[in-house]
Amino acid sequence: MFLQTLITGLSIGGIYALMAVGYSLVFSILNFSNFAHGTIIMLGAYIGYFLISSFKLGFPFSFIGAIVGAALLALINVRLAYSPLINRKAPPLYLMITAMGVSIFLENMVYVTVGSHFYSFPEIFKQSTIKFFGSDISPLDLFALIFSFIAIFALHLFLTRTKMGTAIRAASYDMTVASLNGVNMNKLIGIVFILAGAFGGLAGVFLGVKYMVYPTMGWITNKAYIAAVIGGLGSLPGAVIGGVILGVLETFVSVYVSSVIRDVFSFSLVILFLVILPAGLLGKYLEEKV
Amino acid sequence: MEYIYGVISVIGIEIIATVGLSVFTGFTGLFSLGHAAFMAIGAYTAAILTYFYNVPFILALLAGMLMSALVSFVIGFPTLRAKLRGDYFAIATLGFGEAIRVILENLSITQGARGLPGISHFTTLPVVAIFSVIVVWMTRNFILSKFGRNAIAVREDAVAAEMAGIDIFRVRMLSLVYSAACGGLAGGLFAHYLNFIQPAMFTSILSTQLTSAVVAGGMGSLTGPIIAISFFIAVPEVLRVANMWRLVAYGLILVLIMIYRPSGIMGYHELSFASFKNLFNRKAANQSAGGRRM
Amino acid sequence: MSLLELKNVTKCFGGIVAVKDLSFSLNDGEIAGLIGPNGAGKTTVFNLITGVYKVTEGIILFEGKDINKCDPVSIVRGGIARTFQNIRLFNKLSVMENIKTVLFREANYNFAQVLMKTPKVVKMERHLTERSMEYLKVVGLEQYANFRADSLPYGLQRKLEIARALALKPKLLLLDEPAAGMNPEESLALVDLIRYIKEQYNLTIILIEHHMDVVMELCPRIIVINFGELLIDGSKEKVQSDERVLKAYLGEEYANVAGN
Amino acid sequence: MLLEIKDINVFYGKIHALKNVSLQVAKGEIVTIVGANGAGKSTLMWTLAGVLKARDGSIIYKDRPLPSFAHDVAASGIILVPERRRLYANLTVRENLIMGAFLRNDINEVKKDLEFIYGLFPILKERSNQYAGTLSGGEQQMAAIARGLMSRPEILLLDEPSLGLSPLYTSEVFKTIRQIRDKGTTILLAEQNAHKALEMANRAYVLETGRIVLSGTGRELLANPAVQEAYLGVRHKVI
Amino acid sequence: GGQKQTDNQSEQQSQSQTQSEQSQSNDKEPIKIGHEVALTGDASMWGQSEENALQMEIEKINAAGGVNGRPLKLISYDNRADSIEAVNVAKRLIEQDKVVAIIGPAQSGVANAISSVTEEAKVPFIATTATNPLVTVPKEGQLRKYAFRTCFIDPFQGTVAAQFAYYRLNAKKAAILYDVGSDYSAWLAKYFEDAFKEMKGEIVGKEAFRSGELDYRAMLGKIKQANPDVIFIPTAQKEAALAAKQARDLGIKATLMGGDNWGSPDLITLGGSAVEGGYFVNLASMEDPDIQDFIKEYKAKFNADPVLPNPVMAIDALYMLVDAIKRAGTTDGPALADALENTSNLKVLTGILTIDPSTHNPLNKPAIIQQVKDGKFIYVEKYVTK
Ligand SMILES: Nc1ncnc2c1ncn2[C@@H]1O[C@H](COP(=O)(O)OP(=O)(O)OP(=O)(O)O)[C@@H](O)[C@H]1O
Ligand SMILES: Nc1ncnc2c1ncn2[C@@H]1O[C@H](COP(=O)(O)OP(=O)(O)OP(=O)(O)O)[C@@H](O)[C@H]1O
Ligand SMILES: [Mg+2]
Ligand SMILES: [Mg+2]
Repeated sequence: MFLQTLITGLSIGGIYALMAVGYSLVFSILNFSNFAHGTIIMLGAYIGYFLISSFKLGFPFSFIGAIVGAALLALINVRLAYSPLINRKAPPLYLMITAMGVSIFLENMVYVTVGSHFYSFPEIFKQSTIKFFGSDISPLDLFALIFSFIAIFALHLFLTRTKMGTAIRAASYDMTVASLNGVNMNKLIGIVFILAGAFGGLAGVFLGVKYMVYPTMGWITNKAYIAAVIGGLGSLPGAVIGGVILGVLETFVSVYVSSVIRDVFSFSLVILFLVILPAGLLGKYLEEKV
Repeated sequence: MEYIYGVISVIGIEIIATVGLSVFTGFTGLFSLGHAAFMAIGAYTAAILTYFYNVPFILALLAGMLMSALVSFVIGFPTLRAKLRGDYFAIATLGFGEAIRVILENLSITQGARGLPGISHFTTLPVVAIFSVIVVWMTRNFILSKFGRNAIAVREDAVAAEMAGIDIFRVRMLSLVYSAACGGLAGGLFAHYLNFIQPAMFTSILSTQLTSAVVAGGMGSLTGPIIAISFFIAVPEVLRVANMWRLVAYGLILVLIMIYRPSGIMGYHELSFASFKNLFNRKAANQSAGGRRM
Repeated sequence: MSLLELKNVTKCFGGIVAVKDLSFSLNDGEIAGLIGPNGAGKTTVFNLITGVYKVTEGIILFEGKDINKCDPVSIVRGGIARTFQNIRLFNKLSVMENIKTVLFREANYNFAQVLMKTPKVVKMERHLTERSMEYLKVVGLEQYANFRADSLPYGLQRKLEIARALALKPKLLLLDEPAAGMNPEESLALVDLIRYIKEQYNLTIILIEHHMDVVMELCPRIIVINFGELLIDGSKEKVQSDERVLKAYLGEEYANVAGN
Repeated sequence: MLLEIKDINVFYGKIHALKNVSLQVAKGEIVTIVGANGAGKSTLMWTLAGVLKARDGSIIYKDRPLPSFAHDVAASGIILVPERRRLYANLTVRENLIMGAFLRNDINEVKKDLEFIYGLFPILKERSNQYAGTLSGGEQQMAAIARGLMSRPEILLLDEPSLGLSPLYTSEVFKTIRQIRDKGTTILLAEQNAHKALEMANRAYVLETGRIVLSGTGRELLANPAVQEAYLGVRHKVI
Repeated sequence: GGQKQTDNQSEQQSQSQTQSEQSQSNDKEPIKIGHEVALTGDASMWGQSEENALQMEIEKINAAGGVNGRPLKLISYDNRADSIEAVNVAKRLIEQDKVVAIIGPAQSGVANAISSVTEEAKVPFIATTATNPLVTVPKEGQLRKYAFRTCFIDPFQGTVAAQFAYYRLNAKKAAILYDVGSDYSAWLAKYFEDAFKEMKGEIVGKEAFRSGELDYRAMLGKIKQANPDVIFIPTAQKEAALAAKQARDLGIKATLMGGDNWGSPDLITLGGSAVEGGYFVNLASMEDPDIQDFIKEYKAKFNADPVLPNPVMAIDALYMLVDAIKRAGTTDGPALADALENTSNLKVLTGILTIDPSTHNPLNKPAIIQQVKDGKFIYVEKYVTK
């Protein structure tokens, strides 16, 4: 029972982590919570679904298609909706509200154009389970978990080991000065959004396969946002740890306390957590020197 | 006509909530994603009192305000004490809002997720009008007093404010309590306008709408958020025939406001007689122009 | 009796010892310069006195009272005000409102009265406006009263910061590089201002400054610190001719100038 | 002329900050701008760095108009060390310096320059893994200058480089400025420490409320009584 | 998209009205009937089908001369199956459009919500698939005068499901997974539990999740531990499909059962092989001989199958309303409600309708048991409780 709960928690947490990465990436450069990320995830899932079911592209290609498509959408999103604000040096809060507008807009666009039907990916792995010390784990979960962690790790290396990574962190503090150092902000922001979008697409497909595809599926990304905060906004390893912690915590609460008050419980814990660790687990709380 | 009165009533009610929130978000600079919870608490408290206990409407409304104000300590005390930074505070309020909703879904007095139907219709247009005028007026008084200036000082530079002897925690707490009370009042009015409430009405979507109105209206303006929330409610109603498209339009409008009015509809200004005069007064306009120094 | 007394104060940040076993005391009505090389710990001393940082070791007495345990707010209210090395104004408030804000303790109306906008509130507000204007006049900013604070040029922002500190009615005023960014001419005008407010408001002042002409003009007594430690504490003549100060802080060039 | 500015006007909203400003910078020169608070020195600097835009007039750099994006300006060799430091407070000192070299790909040379900087400001070496935001004011100023040097500019725009520096370091910094000029870097300097700045200037301008009111060689301006009175604090000394 | 379609629909409708304007009865003021329907959102599939069916039926009635010599006019607004939206819609229908009665809504929670408005305005509504008893009887001994419905109620449905599980499937241990955020789900779960216990069956697990949640593995893990014979999942099809998939992922082999909300093709497309073999209780079935004509007609007109059961329930409601208007001879609310209350032995689409005056619920509505087999719903039996 304990092991099964842990496995379930891990696989839920893995998905949270994957979604949280997108939030953290954007936060790491623009210091705002990109609430449109959930919508990009949703659109990624739709792209993947239509590629596999209407265009019969097969899973690997649909998978890549969803990632590319979501990355492009994220790029369009930033170019059309955020760039004007960024160029005007609007405070992050404004970007956050714009992001909410974008997400309301896109989500309802989907309602109007595609409709509110739920779609489900064709079964890639037939319903079957892998036994693991007497507990069951589905092959899909295993695949998603491993794949996500590899992808996140690669991204982490990119951000910490390259000049680009430093530039992203620098720009998050002061874009004007970053451009004085020769950083092309538009390009940099574009790259960040493409990466975030790609991860969104990845998360979207996994979510779609695991659950289903429908216009409001982006809402569960609230949980991912919470995960990102627990881990420390702007920190990738933090996002992963936050996702896993939240997933496992929630599962344990459901099993050992009550599934109905699970959210109250998790949310209270999150608040408690933040009160104790105000910057999340790995976030840097930069006390301004006076 | 009655229908239009209805829409106006809703606008009036939401103005109360928005103006309250603008004290907290616009003037004190903290971001809340859980303000719907305060509306919910006010709504349930007032509705339960009139529905089960036949408490007079006005008393029930006051009780709703009081309850919201009290509950705001639960979230405010630990988080504001810990001086959580913007986004982290927002996430705490998001969690708080959800938690309140789950609790309402699981209490028996609230009749769970089903909600409370059959609440009396006490909230008429004149009632709304009177309350919203009073609240706007009081909020304006608040903002223009030392309490308001302290709030803005904390928003602008918390460290400097502290070094000026301003107790940051108290200032933030006062704003939170005030905005929670406004939310509670709005909730109570809403319950007695719609005659029906259920937890699902008070989701983070509603919180988002309130916050969007404050930001889109202009952080640091009262009239701006009032215009914005009226717009947000009226536009979908006008577009109701166009159905799903109205939400598309709402999202688009929100984005366009943010793009074309980067500091909100009113920015840091107020729409008032004085500001009309300012239009003709070059100097005054110059003084407030310009952003951050490089 | 001394107004302020630091006894064996040490402050560490992780491995860095920013202030080390520092002791000095200041009498009522004194004006002292606090100088030292960059990174010597001067600003840190201010941060310790105002409660921004807590001392690692040692005690700080203000009017004989230990203020180590106090939070910044009560320290300010107790009578210590400061300006910042990096200007920190309430940017989106007007110049006038910047002052009005910190005068809040003079407005003895309560919240209920505010909501009802009683005549008392109106009267108090008018009073505050007048009071703020007085402070603005002291620093010569009255014609900028309605400008947004962040649209003022750097030098005027400094003056506004001083006015705001004054409005806190301190006994002890801590000025962190008030002349930074001013040319010699402006610095000297600032000297006049500081002298004036000191007399007018009966202040005790500690001044951190790298502009030696300002320090020499204003401070009969100078405290020099280096690597967080007290190097010398004495009259300006003594300090000016001290070998160690010349070597660590002023440089040979200054030695020549001083020699001349 | 390496850089030629003709009749530019710069505005902040309705505030007219630079009025018909013209000036010239030749290769290998130190050009100094002096002016009171709010005269518009920083505005000029930000404009030359491509962050602020002149409403009219022209800026010709190497016979071409100045690129319109700040990052392109940086790439073309003009680097600004902004007033009041503007370090990346969330990066370490070392990372700040690396950011200075963002456009460079000659890794070995960058390493050499880093050592050179550490030699110049030993305290930065000590603090290399500390967050820049926690440095003392003067340390920050050093780091800001160092970051500018790391990009090996053709023209270095220095906006009040001595701000917050101890007298000792102030002379150090001025010495360094002369050194790098001697190595061929052109320097445009805005300084409150007018005496020193004019002393070493090949060419100098006086800016008053957005207008150039005087120009000449550094020596000429130093000798000018009006300049002495307004910017060198001579009046007080006499009394 | 869906909305376009309905817009065209009403355009066609108004065109056909203009055409017949000159002719006979239709020059009179039309009788306005409100329609509370989810045209978008999760329930839009049924909503749109319901809207189509009603428009089709009303055209027929109008072509035949209308009611009491007046044409009918259907005014539909989208309520997205959302309570607050539905209250707005009800207000708008009543206050602005002045409808005489409302058909719909389809969801119990929504019906409960609008009842405050309709009771006060004295305008009756006839819910279609709102099976919760509280819709018409909010408290013991209290009756909402203006609330009616054409479907059976949940205690009945829950009992059907429990008895079928116990007697036909031989289940002795049952577990329940339901949605606390949904009235429908919570009450159906309770009725099932009561009925199952009454037969000395054992409820070995009762777990809940909150509306909008997608992952039930934690609760299912707990259920798995208790090793039930059947798992009753009285939720909407989306959640049911997900729960089924996740149950199979966890290696749960128990038979799955559900209520009438399962009756959507989505259950199969979403649930895939996981829902195979599951049973559920339904209000109507495509195999029902009584409605074959309707299905044919609908198919001819809209080139698609109706999405049951909402269209047939709504048509039943329309017949019930028309009959009441005729009998009352007026469209005045209280009189209309009296007439509706006394509906008896009325021939409607799904059979013969009699309303119980003390509860406003139909009497003797049979339930249909269906099963998922080879990716299709098959008709198992028409079940009447023991
Ligand atoms: N962001 C801004 N918004 C509005 N006005 C500004 C802004 N920045 C500067 N100004 C105004 O432009 C004028 C020139 O300012 P600038 O900062 O260029 O002066 P400066 O010569 O660098 O002064 P200092 O010696 O104080 O640094 C001043 O009047 C200032 O008030
Ligand atoms: N929050 C902090 N964390 C780590 N180190 C710090 C912190 N604050 C100050 N320091 C270090 O302590 C030392 C003293 O800093 P301080 O700001 O007091 O210097 P200062 O004397 O004011 O110098 P300056 O004249 O350059 O402003 C510096 O070396 C600085 O890097
Ligand atoms: Mg300092
Ligand atoms: Mg300047």
